[in-house]
Amino acid sequence: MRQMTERLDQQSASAARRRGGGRPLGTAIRYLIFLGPAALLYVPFVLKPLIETFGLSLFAWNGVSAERTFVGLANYARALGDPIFWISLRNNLYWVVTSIVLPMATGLVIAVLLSAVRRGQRIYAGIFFTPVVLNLIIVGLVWGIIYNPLIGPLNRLLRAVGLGSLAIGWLGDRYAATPAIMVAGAWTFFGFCAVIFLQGLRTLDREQIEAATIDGAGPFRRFRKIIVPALSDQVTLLIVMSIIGSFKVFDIVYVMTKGGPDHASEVIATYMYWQSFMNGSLGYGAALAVMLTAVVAGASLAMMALRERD
Amino acid sequence: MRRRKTRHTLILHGVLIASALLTVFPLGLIALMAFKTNPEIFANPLALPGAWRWQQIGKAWTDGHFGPYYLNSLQVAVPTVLMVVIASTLAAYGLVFGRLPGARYALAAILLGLIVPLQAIIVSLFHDLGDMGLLNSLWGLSLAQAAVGLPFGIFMMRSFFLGIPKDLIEAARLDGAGDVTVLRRVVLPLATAPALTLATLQFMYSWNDFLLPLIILHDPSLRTVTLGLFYLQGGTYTLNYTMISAGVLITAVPIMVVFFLLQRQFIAGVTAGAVK
Amino acid sequence: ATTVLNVWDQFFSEEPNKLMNEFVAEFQKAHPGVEIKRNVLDTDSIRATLPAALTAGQGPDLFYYDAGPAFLGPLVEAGLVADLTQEYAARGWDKSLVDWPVERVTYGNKIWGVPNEIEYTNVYVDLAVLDQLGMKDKLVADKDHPELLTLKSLDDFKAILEASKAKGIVPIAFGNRDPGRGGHLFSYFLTLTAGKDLVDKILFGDGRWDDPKVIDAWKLYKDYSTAGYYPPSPNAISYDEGNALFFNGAAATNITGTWLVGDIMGQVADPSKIDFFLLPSVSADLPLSAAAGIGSTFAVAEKSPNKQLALDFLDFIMSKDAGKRWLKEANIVPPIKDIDIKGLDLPPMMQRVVEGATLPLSYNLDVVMPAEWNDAMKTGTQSLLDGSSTPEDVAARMEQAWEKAKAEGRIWKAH
Amino acid sequence: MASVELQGIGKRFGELSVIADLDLKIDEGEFVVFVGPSGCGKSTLLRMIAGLEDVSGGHLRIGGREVTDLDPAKRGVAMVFQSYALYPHMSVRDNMGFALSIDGTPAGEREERVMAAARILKIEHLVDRRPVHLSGGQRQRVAIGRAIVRDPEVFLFDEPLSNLDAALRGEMRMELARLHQRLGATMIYVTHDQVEAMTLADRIVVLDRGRIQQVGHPMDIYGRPDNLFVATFIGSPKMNVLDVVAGETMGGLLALSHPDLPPLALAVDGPSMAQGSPLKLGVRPNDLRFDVAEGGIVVKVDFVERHGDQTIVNCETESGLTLNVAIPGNVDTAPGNTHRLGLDSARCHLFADDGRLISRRPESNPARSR
Amino acid sequence: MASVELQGIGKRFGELSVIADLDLKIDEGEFVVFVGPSGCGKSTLLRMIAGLEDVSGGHLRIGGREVTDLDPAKRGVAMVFQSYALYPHMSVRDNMGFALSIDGTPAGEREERVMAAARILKIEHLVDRRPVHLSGGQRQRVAIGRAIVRDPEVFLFDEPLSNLDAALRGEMRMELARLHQRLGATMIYVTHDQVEAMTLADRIVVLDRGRIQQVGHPMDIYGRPDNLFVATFIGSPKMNVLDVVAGETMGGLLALSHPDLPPLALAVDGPSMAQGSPLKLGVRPNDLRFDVAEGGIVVKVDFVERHGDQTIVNCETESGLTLNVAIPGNVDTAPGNTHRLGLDSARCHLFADDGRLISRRPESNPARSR
Ligand SMILES: Nc1ncnc2c1ncn2[C@@H]1O[C@H](COP(=O)(O)OP(=O)(O)OP(=O)(O)O)[C@@H](O)[C@H]1O
Ligand SMILES: Nc1ncnc2c1ncn2[C@@H]1O[C@H](COP(=O)(O)OP(=O)(O)OP(=O)(O)O)[C@@H](O)[C@H]1O
Ligand SMILES: [Mg+2]
Ligand SMILES: [Mg+2]
Repeated sequence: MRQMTERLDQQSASAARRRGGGRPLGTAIRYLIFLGPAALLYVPFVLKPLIETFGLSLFAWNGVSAERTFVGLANYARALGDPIFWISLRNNLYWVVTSIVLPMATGLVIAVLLSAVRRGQRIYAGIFFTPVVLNLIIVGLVWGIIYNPLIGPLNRLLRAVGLGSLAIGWLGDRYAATPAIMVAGAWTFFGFCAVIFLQGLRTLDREQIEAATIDGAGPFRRFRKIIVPALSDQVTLLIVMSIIGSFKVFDIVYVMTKGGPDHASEVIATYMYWQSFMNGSLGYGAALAVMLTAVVAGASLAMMALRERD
Repeated sequence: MRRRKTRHTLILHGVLIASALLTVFPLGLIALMAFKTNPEIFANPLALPGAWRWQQIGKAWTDGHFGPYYLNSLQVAVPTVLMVVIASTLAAYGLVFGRLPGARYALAAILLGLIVPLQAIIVSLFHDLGDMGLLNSLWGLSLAQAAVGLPFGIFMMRSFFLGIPKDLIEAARLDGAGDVTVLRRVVLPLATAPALTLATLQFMYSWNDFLLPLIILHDPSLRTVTLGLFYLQGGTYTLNYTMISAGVLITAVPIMVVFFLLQRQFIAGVTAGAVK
Repeated sequence: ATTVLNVWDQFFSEEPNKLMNEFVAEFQKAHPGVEIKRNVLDTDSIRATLPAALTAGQGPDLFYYDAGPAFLGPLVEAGLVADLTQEYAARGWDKSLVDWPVERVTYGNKIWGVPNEIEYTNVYVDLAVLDQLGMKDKLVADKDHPELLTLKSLDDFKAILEASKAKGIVPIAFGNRDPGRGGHLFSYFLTLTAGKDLVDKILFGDGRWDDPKVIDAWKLYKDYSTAGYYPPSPNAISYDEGNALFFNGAAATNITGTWLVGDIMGQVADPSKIDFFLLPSVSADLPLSAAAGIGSTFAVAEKSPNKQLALDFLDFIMSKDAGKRWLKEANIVPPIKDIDIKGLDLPPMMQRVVEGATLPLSYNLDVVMPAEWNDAMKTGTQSLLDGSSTPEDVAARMEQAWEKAKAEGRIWKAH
Repeated sequence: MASVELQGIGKRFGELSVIADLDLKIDEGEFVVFVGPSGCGKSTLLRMIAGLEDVSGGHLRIGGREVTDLDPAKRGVAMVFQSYALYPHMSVRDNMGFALSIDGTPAGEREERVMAAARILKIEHLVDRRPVHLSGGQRQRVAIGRAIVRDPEVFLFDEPLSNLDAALRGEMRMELARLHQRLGATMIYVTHDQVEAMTLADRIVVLDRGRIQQVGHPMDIYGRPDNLFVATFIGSPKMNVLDVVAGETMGGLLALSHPDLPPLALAVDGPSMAQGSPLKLGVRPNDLRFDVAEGGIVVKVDFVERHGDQTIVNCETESGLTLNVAIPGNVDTAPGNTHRLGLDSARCHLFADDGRLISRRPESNPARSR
Repeated sequence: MASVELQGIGKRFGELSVIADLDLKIDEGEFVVFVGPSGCGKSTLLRMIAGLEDVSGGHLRIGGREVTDLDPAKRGVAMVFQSYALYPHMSVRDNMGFALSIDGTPAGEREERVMAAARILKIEHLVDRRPVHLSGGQRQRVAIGRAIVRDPEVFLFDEPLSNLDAALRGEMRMELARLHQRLGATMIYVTHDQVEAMTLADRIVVLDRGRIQQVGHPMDIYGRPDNLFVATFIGSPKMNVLDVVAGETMGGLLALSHPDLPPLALAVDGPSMAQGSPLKLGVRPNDLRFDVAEGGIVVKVDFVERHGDQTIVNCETESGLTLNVAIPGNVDTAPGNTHRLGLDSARCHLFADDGRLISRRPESNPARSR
């Protein structure tokens, strides 16, 4: 192919003069036309900063002073000995697990229910999808109110049903804060999962379900043994998205707890932000950023590799 | 048998309606609060407002400067959407049909962008924007947002293009179509649905974006709606639930309207682009 | 051609914001061809953006930023802030401004900023609630400062808190989701247990943060929690929500700072029922005091092409006349000497604030301390509340952070 | 093994009546094939028997037991789907054992029965693979194996071979026939492939628009179609149909006239025909003799299709009527050549204008064998 | 109309050599069909001619002009794809006119040529529809129309009918043949359907693993296969193959022995055979005579497939050898019956152990026509 395109390049100059439509473009020109605009955006605004971030991670720098001290991998070593880094990483892992389980399970159930109704499917889907389109500030505010220990409906409800002992200060409790944020996070993601699953269910081979019916499988078993496995494409997609999203999670934590109390709900992105902007340790923040990127890349690649293998 | 089916349907709808209510409950709560007074909220956040105080929305609108902020948001979102849709489509076409040697590496570089957290590059990005004189400008914000949104756009359009049969492109080649013609007359007409979805998604992202505007825009007259909402809540030392709730409504309603209008294509596109 | 002067400040509350706008308008009128562009940011946002903006050469000419070694300090060291020492003499600020606030913006014998606001911690009290509790008579005038209210002893405070707790009213409206707020309480309690001298000794001498008196301050903070004087789960309540409790009559007292006066005037339905007092120290030999600071300071960018213009503007808003307006219109006490408040018709609470500013005030610590110390203190305020740390732990962590910062030279050295 | 009895079965989808009042009795161990054009209701009928579609009216009995409202799993039927409907995430072994694992058959017995079925189908070596790793024919075998394992009383097949290529289809066809011989189970089979219908069925049920057109032994259906629909639907190439006009009836012989045909008289049964009434004369391409010495129909070759083992000659009469002739082996001709086609009255089928067969007197009936 | 010449054509995909050093000359106006098992390289070859795949070695000439490195659009070829590859967003008219609109043909002329092609294919009434609103057969016609409009010198077809059902496939097959007669263009056609190959081709090219096995007229390929691969690949049901052992050669007659066969001697050509060397004897199912009175091969019927117009009897010899016999019409037999099969030595094919045809003396060659 390469050989051919090169030959075409030589011809294209004269061909270009002759007619408009059908001339093949040279490789360089094709690169320019197709990837040029993307590169114009991507290289200066994503790739270059990314490389600079890596460079930055090798320095100690407070973000303002003129000179930066080269420290090699010291920032990385520092992370390994930093308990908050480990708390953050652990929280990220919680996020990975929870956001795979919670919104996906809810979304799957909803999708299965939706696929069974004839009328109003789109309206329901629209409603379940609404939280997906809201920005995280709104989500933070709305759930801040729900979790509010003073006026929040959650604690009111708990007290009303006699579970007053469970009415805690959700976002201020070092154990409850992260789960509480995750529930809010799930609220913004389950609708997406539901829609993806619903689409998968639509293309599901109806005969497979019927075969299982004849084989004697009841609704529950059909769901567990046939439907869920049949959605494996959707499941892997959502898992990859959840993994990436869970490691990158920032806004929702930032607007709900800023990583508190006592760094208990910190995730790497918020901790990195805090180190870079509030604590003036930009080199360290950059090292955290690089490590985060590496972890996300590793996890996604592993997941995709698993998917390929199957 | 027939009767059993009707009962099934009823239960099904019951469950779905309950879940739907639960889903919108938080938003409903906020909507109610926008009409209440602060003491009413403290008394019982769940109760209906004593009166429907529409003027509170108006006050939030003017005090929060949402008028100009809407314009700013549009001024950012529209170019962002255009840039992302155009650049993603071209790039995805190039990657799938462009016979580009080494396209694998370009793709890998783009996928990297998909997994890099924005926070990871924001410090360097900020300095680079400064060097280019793009700080404190809506254009700068547009460019940054477009660049950040681009990897997903390329990924999504690429997934779609991968689903276009190769035969179709080859038929066009045999018909004498060059790259530009194939793109313009064969691929693009087919790509309108995913492109529309991408546009919607990108619009939402741009409209809802918080971190980039926060960092890039310094002049208050340049604030976007989301930033406006943030300053409405974070800007005072006292919590005015009424104002904030009204602000939430003001910010959320348009995006929800856009979503509901485009829902059909949008959801179809989300799934088409995603599962590949 | 117009000269644009970019100003970044943090006056987002309604009244100060309005006043700033008035100043801007008036200044522009007096200086044709000058346009002042304000950028009003909240604290976190300005911390996130200003340093980078200044380094990138995209920053403001004049900015209002936290004074303190963690904030203004690095900017000074990086040469991004203009040295104003000469200007103090030239413009007479050395005479017209109160000394201790200026000291807070002094690094290495050079002055880098112009403080704008004196703030200190105090206890707001809902008189209506106090009346209801039958505790109004606990408030007494201070013997040296008859204009100021205080209590006979901390036990009286406890009595008030107990009484309100018994009535089901929140004794102290306190939200510590933003942990800096607990830091204010700590700074205040430290003033009560240790006094300014000990703090000075730690900051500038050989004192230590694990001093028993520091631990006592933490114990006080913790005791109030154990006794149930704070609302349930303060870590879950934002500062704003805590204030809202107090504003809406759901709490008896609110320990915070004078910066809240403006909001009280604006938000509380009947502001006249709110008053404030200062807590007595634990031992009688310590004077009546509070933890004070200047919050943020104005500073001029070294790279600004319009330094003099910026200073002219500062001169304009720091004049005695302007000072009166800060007081009257924005409920802010400027560090300007000898403002004649008679005839200003200030509300009684504001008059007390001005009076209190003349006390021998101690430090509101978070703004004068390095970042890691702040982190140790702030996380300490949260972990003490949920019992995961003891006062001793927190004190030890603060000392550790302090020693590290000291070794790296990242502490405030005025002289 | 069980009989299947349909009595007055009807099916409506909303307003649309797809099947109306259909009666059919299938004996124990019989292999019955439903054929008919697309959309005629074959699948619907099969799915009603399986219980996947509820009946709108009538009664359904399997092995004498009323099953009209019974759960699909309890009817003792197994179904093989066109798409195979294998569970993609399970191994072949698990696919085949799924039904048993549901009804709680112990693992040991399950394994035994699965392997027994695998042996019958010669797929023992494949049991640990996933369906994606199987070829089309192997998948088909697994699908059948899944049915066998359940040891059902009735097997249902919905176009089970239509996704396979021609060669494999032929092979699987033979295997299915052997399987039926071996298991002796009742089998109901839907197809639109005639060869399958002809070669597999004990009886063929020809359906059109939800109605049974004819039920019978394949060779009877082929040789004695009850009406024009069945006549033209079964047989490939299609039966040639000529519009003829009834002449006089003399001595049981009805004279028929057609411009291109030499005079022709058929021995018909039943009431005599009104003279001049239009009739349809059907004759299969392989029942026309090619190149008769004299008489016959004079045609010009339009087109020749040589299949190697037989040759289809597409000819045209002078009046423009198209006739297909099928001749075994290879034939020396080319487009444009002229030939005479011989018409054997014994091999002709006569239909009334509305398509009903006009029955012929036995002696002159098209023979079932040559 | 143009000739197509392949000279030393090779194709590698990375390490994998798919086609090696292939020579073929296709004359102007010829209809050539490539057949062969899946994966043998048919599509690759076609796509190389089209220019969609570049050749790894060799030369390609169309109409005498070297096109090896020429742009697909400039080769004067048009291709019809298996998937039709219609532009879904264009009307039939625009689909067909797309190539013309690209090369700048004026709208008037474009419309004329599109409508002319539509008339040829009888789809004039469909020109304003979108492809989704067409049936499979109609889509196929549009795809062909799109090729016709371009008035190419060479038509290329890659399994164009494989997505259609059997009946439609037959119909389209006939239409393609007519089209070829009418346009007289060179056509190269890929299929794995034998009937298509046999009925359409002027010459068939049989490919296996990237090599040409035989090129020739369909009836020659059927009647005189060059090797065992071609012999068994072409013809359905498959040719029966028996392992025989060479005996003495006497007077040009080679004796062959097989336990189940009566003594047999074939007139062979060329050098004499080593006695005892293993050979393959091929005989087509329809070349075996059923029920000869005496002699012949004694077989027991295993299985009978009745297709109506012919009957395939699957039999077994005593030694367990399976033989298929195809008999026109219907035959009276049933599994278990015993018959004698007649073997006509003139209709036998003899192959060496490696599959090469052992040529026979002309007089005894299997005849091209009966
Ligand atoms: N769920 C349904 N709702 C409405 N109509 C239906 C439904 N299922 C089938 N039909 C209609 O019933 C008729 C018979 O359908 P069925 O699937 O039984 O045909 P078929 O004979 O199997 O055809 P094919 O050979 O194409 O599979 C068709 O007209 C079809 O459109
Ligand atoms: N792009 C490619 N890369 C690598 N191998 C290929 C490619 N295209 C085809 N092949 C291989 O080349 C061989 C010939 O493929 P080709 O498509 O020509 O077969 P075919 O004869 O058309 O088969 P079929 O009848 O299945 O269409 C196959 O083994 C195939 O796997
Ligand atoms: Mg069907
Ligand atoms: Mg192919």
